[in-house]
Amino acid sequence: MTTAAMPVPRPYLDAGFSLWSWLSSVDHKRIAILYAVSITLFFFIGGAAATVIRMELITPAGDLVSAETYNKLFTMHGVIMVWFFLIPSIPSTLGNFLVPLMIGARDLAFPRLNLASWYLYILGGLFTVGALIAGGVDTGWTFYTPFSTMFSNTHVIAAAAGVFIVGFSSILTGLNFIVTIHKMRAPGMTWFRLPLFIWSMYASSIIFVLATPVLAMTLFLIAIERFFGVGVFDPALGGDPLLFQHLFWFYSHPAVYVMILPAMGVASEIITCFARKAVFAYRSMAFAVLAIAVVGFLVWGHHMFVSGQSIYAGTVFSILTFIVAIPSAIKVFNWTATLYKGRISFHAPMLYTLGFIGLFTIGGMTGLFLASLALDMHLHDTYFVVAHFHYIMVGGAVMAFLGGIHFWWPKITGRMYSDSWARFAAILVFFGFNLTFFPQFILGYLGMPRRYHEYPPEFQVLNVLSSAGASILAIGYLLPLCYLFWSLRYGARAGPNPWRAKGLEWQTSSPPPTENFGATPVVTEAPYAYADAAGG
Amino acid sequence: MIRHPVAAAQTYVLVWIALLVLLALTLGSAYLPLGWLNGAINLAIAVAKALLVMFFFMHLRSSHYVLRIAASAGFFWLAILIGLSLSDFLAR
Amino acid sequence: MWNFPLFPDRASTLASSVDILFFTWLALAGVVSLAVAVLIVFFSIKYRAGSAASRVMAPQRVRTRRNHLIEAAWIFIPVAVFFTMFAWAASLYYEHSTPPADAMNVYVVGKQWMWKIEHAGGQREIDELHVPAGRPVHLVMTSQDVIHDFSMPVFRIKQDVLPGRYTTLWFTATKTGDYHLFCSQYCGTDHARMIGHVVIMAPAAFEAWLARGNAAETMAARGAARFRQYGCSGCHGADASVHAPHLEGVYGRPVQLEGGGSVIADERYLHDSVMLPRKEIVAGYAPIMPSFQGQIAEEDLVDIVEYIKSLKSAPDGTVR
Amino acid sequence: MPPVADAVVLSRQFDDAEQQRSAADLGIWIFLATEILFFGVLFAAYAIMRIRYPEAFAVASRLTSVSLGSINTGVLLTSSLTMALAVRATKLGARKASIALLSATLALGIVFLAIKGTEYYLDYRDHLVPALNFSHPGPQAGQVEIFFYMYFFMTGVHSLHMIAGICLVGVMIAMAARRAFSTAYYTPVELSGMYWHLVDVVWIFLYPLLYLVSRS
Repeated sequence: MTTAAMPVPRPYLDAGFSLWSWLSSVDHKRIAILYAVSITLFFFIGGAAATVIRMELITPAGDLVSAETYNKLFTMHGVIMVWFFLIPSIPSTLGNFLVPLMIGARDLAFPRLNLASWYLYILGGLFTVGALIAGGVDTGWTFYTPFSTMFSNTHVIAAAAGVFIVGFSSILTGLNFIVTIHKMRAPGMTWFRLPLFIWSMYASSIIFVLATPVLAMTLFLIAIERFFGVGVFDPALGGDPLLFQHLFWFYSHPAVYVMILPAMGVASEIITCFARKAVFAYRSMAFAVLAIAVVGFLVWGHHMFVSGQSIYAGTVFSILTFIVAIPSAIKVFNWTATLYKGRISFHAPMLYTLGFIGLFTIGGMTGLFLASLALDMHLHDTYFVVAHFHYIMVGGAVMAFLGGIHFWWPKITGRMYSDSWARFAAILVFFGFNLTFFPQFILGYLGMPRRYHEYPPEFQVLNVLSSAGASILAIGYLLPLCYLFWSLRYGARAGPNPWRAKGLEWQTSSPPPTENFGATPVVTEAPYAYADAAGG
Repeated sequence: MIRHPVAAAQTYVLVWIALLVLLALTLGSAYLPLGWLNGAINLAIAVAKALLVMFFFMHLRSSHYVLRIAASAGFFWLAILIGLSLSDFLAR
Repeated sequence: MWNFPLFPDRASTLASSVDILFFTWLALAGVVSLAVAVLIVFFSIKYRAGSAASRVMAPQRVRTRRNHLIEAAWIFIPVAVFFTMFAWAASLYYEHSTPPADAMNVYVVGKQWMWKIEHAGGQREIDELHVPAGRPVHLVMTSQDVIHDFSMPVFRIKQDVLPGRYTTLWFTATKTGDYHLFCSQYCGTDHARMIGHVVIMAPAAFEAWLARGNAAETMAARGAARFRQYGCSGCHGADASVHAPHLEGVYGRPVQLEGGGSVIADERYLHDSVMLPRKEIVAGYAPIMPSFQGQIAEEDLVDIVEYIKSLKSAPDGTVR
Repeated sequence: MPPVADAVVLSRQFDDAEQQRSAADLGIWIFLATEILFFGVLFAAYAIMRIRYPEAFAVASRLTSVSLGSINTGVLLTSSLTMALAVRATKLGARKASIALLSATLALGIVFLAIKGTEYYLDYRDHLVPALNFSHPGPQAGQVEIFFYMYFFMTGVHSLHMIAGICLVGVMIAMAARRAFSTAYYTPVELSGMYWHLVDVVWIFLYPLLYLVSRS
């Protein structure tokens, strides 16, 4: 498939050891590490907020923190998890690391822009953390008007500025990926030889560049309206709060697909590797991610069925939402079919991925409950919605992110971690997750609204179950931190291809040299040419 | 080396003249009492001017189709934003 | 502690329809999820590395006819199911968007952080909604400040309550009792305390409740006073010299608009005509009415709307 | 074409100059697509508000200075011409012509901003600046204020883009003066030109929407 490995060149990790050698590096692999460290930090800040929220909800009375604090906690949990962890998670770490490696390029098309993206991310993070330290924000991550413009007394503008800035980080990353995938593919790497992970990065990048500017300008409008007291979102000024919701969800619904599409890409890579068999129906998998990215732009109004939106618009958005579910369903069926007649082994990445499929299926199916107009009248803004999107974002995106980290960890660091600990963590996360969020479906159907600091006492048992699950989940998330760090020093040397996987990234040394490949690889075959399974 | 042929200077000047003519047309037509047609004419002329700028000054005329797709994507998605939002505001 | 609910009470005609829809989805989702889970487990065991199961004829990248059929099946079967479910849910939703003509009106004004409710007879309550069983109730709702949401899980309905606009809900209660009322749209510090009760009473008990209520005067009577207080009567009154539309009997009738078209003069129209008088101008009248946005409290405006509704048309049945 | 004697600055990630240049072309178009959606939010908000308050928008639009707005449109269209010619001159290696044309573009850009500033001053004098000194007689004041809010927001964001464009052109002049470009390497000028033209395209739509709503 490619030229034979050269004498092992110097790994990218050894290209410099000073802090500055990292902060000034334009190597996509080092920037990926910068992102990995920063998003992990933000994940644990957001997780800390979630911990306090779940502790508060153990009792029906609002006795642990005040209502103001609680509102600020769920706002910071949402803002940080959405913009500073989930959206950048897979694209900025695994994507940054793997896109050039998988297509056989030396780097992204615009390496300095890539570094600038990271600095923008950090700058946005500083604004947001600054808003947190200065006293917090209590609007919810959705910044609904006129509450955010006229009624909240918290640091809305600073938080909005942070999100505005981090938006440009996303835009530049997406731009970089699109150009790289178009222009930097190795000879022979045709569009239909691209790994599905690359397809998912491409689809996510489309969303990054076309949706994020809308959010940026909308937040700008919020800031101006709040600061000057004139605007188009406040009915008291003659504006319309639903206009804000349209603009916000035009971005924020596709943003959900930015979280799940990369996860689908990761799952496809891992399943095919550990089933030792090509992905079932490769082309329809590739078209499915593109279809999700495009149709995903047409469904935002399903967040507004009970908002006072016209019922006709609601109908249109409802049917479009059913349509966007079809490519997702196809992907689930195709993953399952990929297992058929494979030679399946169950290393930690595979366990995470199988968990991902299950949880994503539940998350996706419950999304259809919510897309049904009459049912959404009951379920909207209840814990059913909270459970649904956590199944997608945490059960889906975070499971796949962890699976991907475990899968490519030997490539990124050159070391193997303890597979038994990792499998234990995967199982722990799966059970902890379900215990946390499944009771919330029931709470939602019972009618418990989201963002409630206190609640009627008959909901307590289910909330206690959920909080208990959250503590298991927390351990499940802390474990990988321990054994992965441990592996950096004590792990066995991985070698170039510990999983005997296909794909260009496995053909170079682990960790790869700064230039990725000794010589530009030439691709001559379709992806996932796993030969083991065929022929019995 | 240069893939894009360099257009003649006259082409640019002609396009510029066309743009100024369209500007005069849109300004003039705005003073005719045509009702809703005024707005439609204004928008049509604006689209024509934008196409002239993009096809000639920005070389879309001789660009690879991928660039044309990228250029139209922005407008297409803007149409989605405005169109589907109006499906609410006009039907309320 | 252990007799906690797993399923909500049901107290309206709509609630059972929504529950049937929910259980249908639950069955569909259960079948699909279970099928995926069973297949994954089955394949995982049968085709684990090192197992002796045959791998002959594995669909290995060869784009066979059989694969196409399988793919087509799992595209078109979900499509058919989805469209059916969409149509079912949408028709239920439409049914729910059109209140019956004989519904009794109750007005709801949300403000941080309480619900103010006013009955046509003038009875006011806070964070409680008393309704009779067996009679359609039409809620006309608006907010004094931010967006709230009037949520009654027992009826399986909710609706955002917007400032500057009326939104509506309707239901027919079927079972007496005391149920939750929530604000479902995050509205600030005490969002979680913007809760209350929906009290469903037998019709006779409800009449008794109305009778011993705190109503000094009906909403219409209160509205008549407001009508004068805000100066509306100066132009719209019977002996006004200004050329303004007369309001007797206007409610529920179509109004011809300037520039063509007509609109039914419902609560929304009356509200918007006060707040945004230039939005829909009655044909033949100059657009000279000032906006009362920010001048008039929503609580007062619902009284005025109810007063206008109470104005009967002239004896010849026409709108003057 | 003269033979390519000048060295192309080839970044390490690219195989050849052609790949580098086509990557830049695609990159700038994607960036411009994001700019279209960035402004697009304002166009969407404008459309919805105009449908909601047609009379107020007509009244308010008549309060803008149509003469200054039209002149400014002409200025900006002309600056696009000089920019396009500047890119052409750079591609042909005509350094002096390119510097002259870039300078003309820069000057026209500054003229545009000066005229825009004059308009802002006139608006201020006429008490048309929302949040600062807005006052309008009659019952439609609030809705007229919404128009002027959109007017200042849209032209303001556009002017910020003009300022960025002027800075870019200034850098291009300096680079050209340092002989940074050649017939083989002119990507920075080309990209600055693309940006300039897009800012022009945005104005082409702003002009009728803000100045010509109801002149008849």
